[in-house]
Amino acid sequence: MIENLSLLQIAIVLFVTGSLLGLFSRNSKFTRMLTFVPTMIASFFTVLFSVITITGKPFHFIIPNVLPFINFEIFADGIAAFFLLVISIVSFAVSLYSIGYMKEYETTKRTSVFGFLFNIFILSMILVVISNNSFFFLIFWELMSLTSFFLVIYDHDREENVKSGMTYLIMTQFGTAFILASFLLGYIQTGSFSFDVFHNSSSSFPFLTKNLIFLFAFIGFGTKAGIIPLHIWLPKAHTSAPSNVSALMSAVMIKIGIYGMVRTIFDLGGFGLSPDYSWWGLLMIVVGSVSAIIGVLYAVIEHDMKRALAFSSIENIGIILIGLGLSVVFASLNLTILSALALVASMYHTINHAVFKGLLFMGAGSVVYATHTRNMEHLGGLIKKMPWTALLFLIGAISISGLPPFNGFISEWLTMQALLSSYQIPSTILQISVAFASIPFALTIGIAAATFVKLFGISFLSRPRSEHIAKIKEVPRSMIAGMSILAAICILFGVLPFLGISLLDTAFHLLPHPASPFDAITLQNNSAKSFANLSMPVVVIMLSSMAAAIFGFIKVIGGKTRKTTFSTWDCGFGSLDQRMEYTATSLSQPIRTVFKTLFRPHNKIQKEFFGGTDSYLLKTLKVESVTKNIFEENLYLPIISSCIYIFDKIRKLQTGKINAYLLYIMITVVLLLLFVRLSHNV
Amino acid sequence: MYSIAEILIGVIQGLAIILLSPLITGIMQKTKARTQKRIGATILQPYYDIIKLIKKDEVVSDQSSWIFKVCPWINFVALATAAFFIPLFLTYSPFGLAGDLLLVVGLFALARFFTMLAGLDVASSFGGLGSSREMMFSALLEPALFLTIFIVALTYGGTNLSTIVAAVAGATLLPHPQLIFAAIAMFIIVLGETGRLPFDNPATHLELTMVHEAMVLEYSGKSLALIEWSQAIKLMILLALVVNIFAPWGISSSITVATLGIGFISLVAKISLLAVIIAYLESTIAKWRLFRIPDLITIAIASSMIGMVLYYL
Amino acid sequence: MDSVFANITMLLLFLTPVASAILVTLVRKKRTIGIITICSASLILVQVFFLVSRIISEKTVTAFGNMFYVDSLSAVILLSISVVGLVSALYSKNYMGRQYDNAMIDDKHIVRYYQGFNVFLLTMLVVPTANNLGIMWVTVEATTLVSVLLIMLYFKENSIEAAWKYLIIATVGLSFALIGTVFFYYANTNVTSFDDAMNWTNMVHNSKLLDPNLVKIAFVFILVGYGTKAGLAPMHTWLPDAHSEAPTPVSALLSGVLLNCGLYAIIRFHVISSNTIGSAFSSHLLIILAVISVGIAAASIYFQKDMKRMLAYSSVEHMGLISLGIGFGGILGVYGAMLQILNHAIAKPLMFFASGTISQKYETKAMSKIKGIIKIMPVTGALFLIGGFALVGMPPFNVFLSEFFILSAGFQSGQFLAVTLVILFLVVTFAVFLRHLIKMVFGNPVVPMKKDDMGKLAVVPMITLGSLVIVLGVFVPQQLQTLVHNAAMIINHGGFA
Amino acid sequence: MESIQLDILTISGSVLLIATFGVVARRGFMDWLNAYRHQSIVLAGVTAIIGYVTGIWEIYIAAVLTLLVKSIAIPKILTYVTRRLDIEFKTETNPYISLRTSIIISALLVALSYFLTQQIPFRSDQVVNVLLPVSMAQFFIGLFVLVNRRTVLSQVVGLLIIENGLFLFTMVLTHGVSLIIEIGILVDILVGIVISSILLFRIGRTFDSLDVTNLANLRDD
Repeated sequence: MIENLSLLQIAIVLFVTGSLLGLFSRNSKFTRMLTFVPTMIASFFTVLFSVITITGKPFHFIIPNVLPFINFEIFADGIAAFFLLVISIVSFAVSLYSIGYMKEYETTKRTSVFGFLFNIFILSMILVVISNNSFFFLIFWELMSLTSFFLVIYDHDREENVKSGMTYLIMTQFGTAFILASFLLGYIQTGSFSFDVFHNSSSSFPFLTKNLIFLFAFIGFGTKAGIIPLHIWLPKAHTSAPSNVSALMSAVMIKIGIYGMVRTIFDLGGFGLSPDYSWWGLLMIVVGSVSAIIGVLYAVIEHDMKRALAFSSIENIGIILIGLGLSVVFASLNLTILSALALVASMYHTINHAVFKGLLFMGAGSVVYATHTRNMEHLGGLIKKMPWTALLFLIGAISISGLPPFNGFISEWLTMQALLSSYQIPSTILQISVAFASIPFALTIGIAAATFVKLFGISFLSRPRSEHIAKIKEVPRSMIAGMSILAAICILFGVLPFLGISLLDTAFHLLPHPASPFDAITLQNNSAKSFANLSMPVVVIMLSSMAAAIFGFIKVIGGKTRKTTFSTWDCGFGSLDQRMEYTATSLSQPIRTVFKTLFRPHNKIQKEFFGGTDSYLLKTLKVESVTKNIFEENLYLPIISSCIYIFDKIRKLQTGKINAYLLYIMITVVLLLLFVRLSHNV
Repeated sequence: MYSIAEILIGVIQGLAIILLSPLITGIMQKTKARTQKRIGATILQPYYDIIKLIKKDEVVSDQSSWIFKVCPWINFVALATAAFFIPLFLTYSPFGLAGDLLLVVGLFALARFFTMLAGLDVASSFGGLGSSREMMFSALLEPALFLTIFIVALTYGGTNLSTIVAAVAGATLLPHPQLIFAAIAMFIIVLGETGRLPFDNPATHLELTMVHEAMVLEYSGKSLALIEWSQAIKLMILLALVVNIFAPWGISSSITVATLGIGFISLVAKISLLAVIIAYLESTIAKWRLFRIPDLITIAIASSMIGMVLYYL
Repeated sequence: MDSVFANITMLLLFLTPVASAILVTLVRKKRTIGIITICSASLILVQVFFLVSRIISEKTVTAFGNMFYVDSLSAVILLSISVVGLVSALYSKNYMGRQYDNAMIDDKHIVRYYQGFNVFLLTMLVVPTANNLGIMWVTVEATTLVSVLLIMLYFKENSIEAAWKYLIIATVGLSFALIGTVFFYYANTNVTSFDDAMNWTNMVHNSKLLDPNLVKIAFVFILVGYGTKAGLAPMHTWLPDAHSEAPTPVSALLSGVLLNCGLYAIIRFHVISSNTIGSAFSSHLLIILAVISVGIAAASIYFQKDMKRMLAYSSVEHMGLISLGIGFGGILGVYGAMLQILNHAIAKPLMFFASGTISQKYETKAMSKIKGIIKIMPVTGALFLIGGFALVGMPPFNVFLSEFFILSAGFQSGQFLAVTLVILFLVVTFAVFLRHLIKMVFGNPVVPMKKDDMGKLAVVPMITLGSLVIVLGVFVPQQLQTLVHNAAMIINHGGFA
Repeated sequence: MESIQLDILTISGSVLLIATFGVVARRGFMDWLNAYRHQSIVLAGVTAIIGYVTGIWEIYIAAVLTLLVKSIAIPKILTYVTRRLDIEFKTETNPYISLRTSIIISALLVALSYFLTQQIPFRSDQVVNVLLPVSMAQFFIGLFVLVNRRTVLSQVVGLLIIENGLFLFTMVLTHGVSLIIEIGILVDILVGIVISSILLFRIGRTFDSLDVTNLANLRDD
């Protein structure tokens, strides 16, 4: 307990140190070291803290009456500690990465401000997770939003960055309003701002209140998590932010939205409610499915690397939500084991997504660092110039596509199994509704793989698509190191899933967990037969022995052969060049066509002729394929324009004529007097 | 736990798929030749091809990277490993403890992932074209396959292949109408997954129609051999799955020489029959236009959905 | 505190600005009069601190018989007046000096400005200390007159227009307030002697006996009357004009303090009316006007072109929020409202100062022409942002704390419609306000400019306020907690804590 | 109270109202000022009567002050300030609502005042009963004049009427007990008029017109 507190204190002090050192050091070579090394150490201490908390007792700490009516309370149980672990692992890797990455900005910007915000951002995320009081939760929550907002617009010379920052800030505030409403509903039931009190007395809340609290929390936290249709800030913000910030935001910050939901559900006793509450889970499954499928569909047509990754984050949040929703549904129907399975699936995916999305954003950052562009149409052939980045990015891509033997596969496998287990649900309607979630889920996994084929294939493989790529270099070692940490975890959590699962079982106090690495993850069906098994270590051994066998076989049969290098088959037309390559847009064209209802693609064609307009000789032909963002156009724009319409009507009140102003006063007073006079009962 | 004999049979089953798979391809090629009024090569021709290719020198594109080089190996390793999870003539496989049907699908996807990357790696527009189309197919086929698995798993209590096949062997199809729809879907998926007509023409090298061939156009020598072989394995795995899930007649559920023998023979017969049917079908229809293919896959998905509803009702 | 001592204290408090005004008139030297005013303002601050510490320990102080009466509620207002007074005086030195250098005003007007400034402070100091409601009305009216003179200091077209509108509307409004006051007085004369019937303490004492119908009518007049002065919609129309056209330090005083004086008067009568007819009547009226204010402010900010005008609308919003807190009632709501008074009095002047400096640097108040502040004036820009975020209720800044309390109180009081609307409006305000703010602060300046924060004296008051904004967001000192708590108790428990 | 006093009060009340209507019904500034002057004289008289009725000597002071300030000082100031103004600035040529309708509305406002004040329970105080509605009516009509008129001068007059109504109202209800306050109010009014005269002067100079509709630069639409 005591050493725990001091670990946390050390971490907090280090974060603050890092931020201040950053702020007050001049723009020198050491700034990056001074800012990010304390962050790394602090993150390391936080890892220790969370591991100790997960394995040991919950951690509780109060400073009373900092503010009127409000105590400063910290509480870290397994759940919080688990999320803390996610945060700190990723922030460790990202800070290491940032040491190299921030060199990019050194010539144009004050990196010291960046370091300050960066540290405060991570610190606020940590404090959000362990706050045990709605007021301080909101404080840190908004501090997190605020610092991340500033980080998003760090490169504010470009107007579109500022714009996306604004969208982010407004949406996040929209979410906060709902969170606030949810907390305050809890407050009127309990008369306290402390989560402990919520937790302990939630069972006596009225039905309606409970549902409203959940709904508001879901909308509020969902906005942060980027559920559709509240996601519009996410692609914009993640694209505009420096890549290390995008990594943190996408890997960690949106998970805090998930944390908020988990926490709310736990506090409302959501994993043990009556079937009346199963609509919570259904809602989450529906929203999750929609987010997953639409997110990934937008990701696959995107040719901006970071935007594609951002949309993929929406998709993964959707998958996490499907798992979480299933867990709630199962729990409400008293299927405890299945509920635990689904919860593990969802939380496993949470940590997995944190790891590989962090890795991928850092990879994208490395690409930007080296090439100064995010547009895949200008990239290509990077694997030869940046072999390490390419390898690490590939690991991330495979993991996120849910392919064995990496970590993404495990969590998607678990989620799929949870979906399959829906046959145990006693109600048919519920069964079918849950089971139908498997369709978008399956579609999502399929398209996700395609997305990352495209991302990796177009950016790293084949021929460079623009000239200046020829001169690029591999990124600095600290960046490679930062990415390697997460890549290692991707492999580790894929090959040895028992690590992650036992971590989750301990953190969430679930059923006993596999003891040794070779024990399979086993699920049993109704008749106690094996429903499904998965033992990744065995699979990996099989894969490697198969590899050895076939290698030997080929060597033995084939003997010694020669390898000749020659140019790619060009159908005899002469040398190929980069203009003949497949582009990112053309690669996804079939998918775009298949899902044209969603994308509404249309091609803009600009022709230029030799000698006037109606000549036959084409000089240039430019085809641009434009897709629409249906949410922005059909949901947000109408809302905004109707708001502006109302504003326009209201500003007419301020006519500038004093007569009108006096008239308002006169009308007000007469109305109020008449009201009093008429309501007067003699 | 399983006995040594069982483990041995498990290994044999896996090896059987790997080794017999070129034969199935050969049978199909022969059937196609016959229906086209040609004599055609011997059904052992794929074996000759593979061995010949392995011995040949390789030409590698100067644009390619290591992705291009490892792709055939990964393809083979993933698909060959997948083969070990499939119960072939015994209703269960001891490897069922390590992985299930979803893992098999995952390994397929891994292989395909790398194939698509390899297609992009060589910087020709053929490769890109192939990958692009394959992206669309895989994106749509994957859910169809998952849904079919879903129905099967629901019907027979799990995604563990051994459980499924064991349950299938002991049951009749009649009480499970959903399986008929699953079978329809599965058949379409097999065609799509293995790149058969009307999805893709394995025999063509016309740029307009190629899908899989376009991706692997640059391969030669032992890389090509591995690619061809792993394609054959994939076909065999899928056929074996169809046969064992939807027509389990004759499969052995105990380890006796007699039952195993019957199981083996009936399996080979059934798979060959299926292969002949597919090949015959291929000869009678033309390749569909690319954007009509999603309609076909939609039929598969719809069929699985009907099956799923039927299961719950 | 014995009465002689109390008399002296109060007398000194009022004499300080008077003396300063006289000195300014006598000295007439541009540089010296600024310093004189700063000295007097700091002296006032010290005295107020002293008085407040007495209030914390003794709850109330009365002086000159019953004419002056200071309790915790008055102390909160006094605190805001003196703090804003001092920082405005500090800022004036730099700001007016620069205006002089830019030939915006001449020596004569600077003297007039400082005279006005001191008298303005005096009138505002009397408002919360007066026990006699008639005197309170007279001084509130006096603040109008003085501030009209300050607003029309430049004699530009716009400032004359603003001053005219302000004068007419505020005078008309205050005549309503007088009617209300007299009604209250009349109701009170029915139950007590004529002599101290005008005193608030007496009125509260008798409040249970007053005639309910009379009190209802009277409160309507009070609400509309002092509401005009406090900038509650739909009587707020003068406010954007006056606040945007006044010299910046005066804008800060008008927005940060003078509006509070108006609200203070309403609160005093609210207490009486709650005692007489229960709090529902006045609370509901307050809530209605408050919601309209917040809504109109939210809608109006979107189309603003002038920086200070936008800030003025934000004042309308905040006055709405404060009244909302009072209206929602409960310990949390009233506490939140009291805290909001202080928080707004800190954040709003910060914004006005920053905008003043910025418009001097960019030589315009038009927001469309201001870009990239953070590059040209890093310190001012950062403080401008902090103030802006505080004003829209972003944690961890101080306004959030009070808004949190107010909204909690709304939930607790069960006024769900009002609370939902207000939350909606707050989100809208957040969006539209920050949209303007961020466009100004970030990006690249339209014309290249030298990097310059316009002198230490301009920055010091802002940094003071900025650090208060941050500190009060997460930590409220114990004394302040006690004071605000006592003030809230006064409102909640019928006048006497 | 003797009935004769009451009669006088009633009559004065109607005179006050008539004077108020005089402002509503006329177009010229000097007419308004005259009406105002007469009204103020009557007001001072009423004040004196109240003083006599209640027997409180301070009220006489208030009456004298009213006479001095309202019927002499303020008209003088305003005449002085406006002496050089063109005649078109001094006439209200184009109010929002025509004079005839204005009169009707003013009559309605009088009715409204009576309606509103009915509710108030008064001690059997005839002075209040008679004069309170009058003062309220004056107040509302003054406000109406402010709302309706376009020239700066008529707004000043509107303000003056309001002040008169207010004065009467205060006098009636408080019986002038707090002399300090009365004086404070008077001083406030006086200063207010002075300031508005300065402003008036400035507006004339800056805008070349006394039409308040020109004062509409500061607006949002």
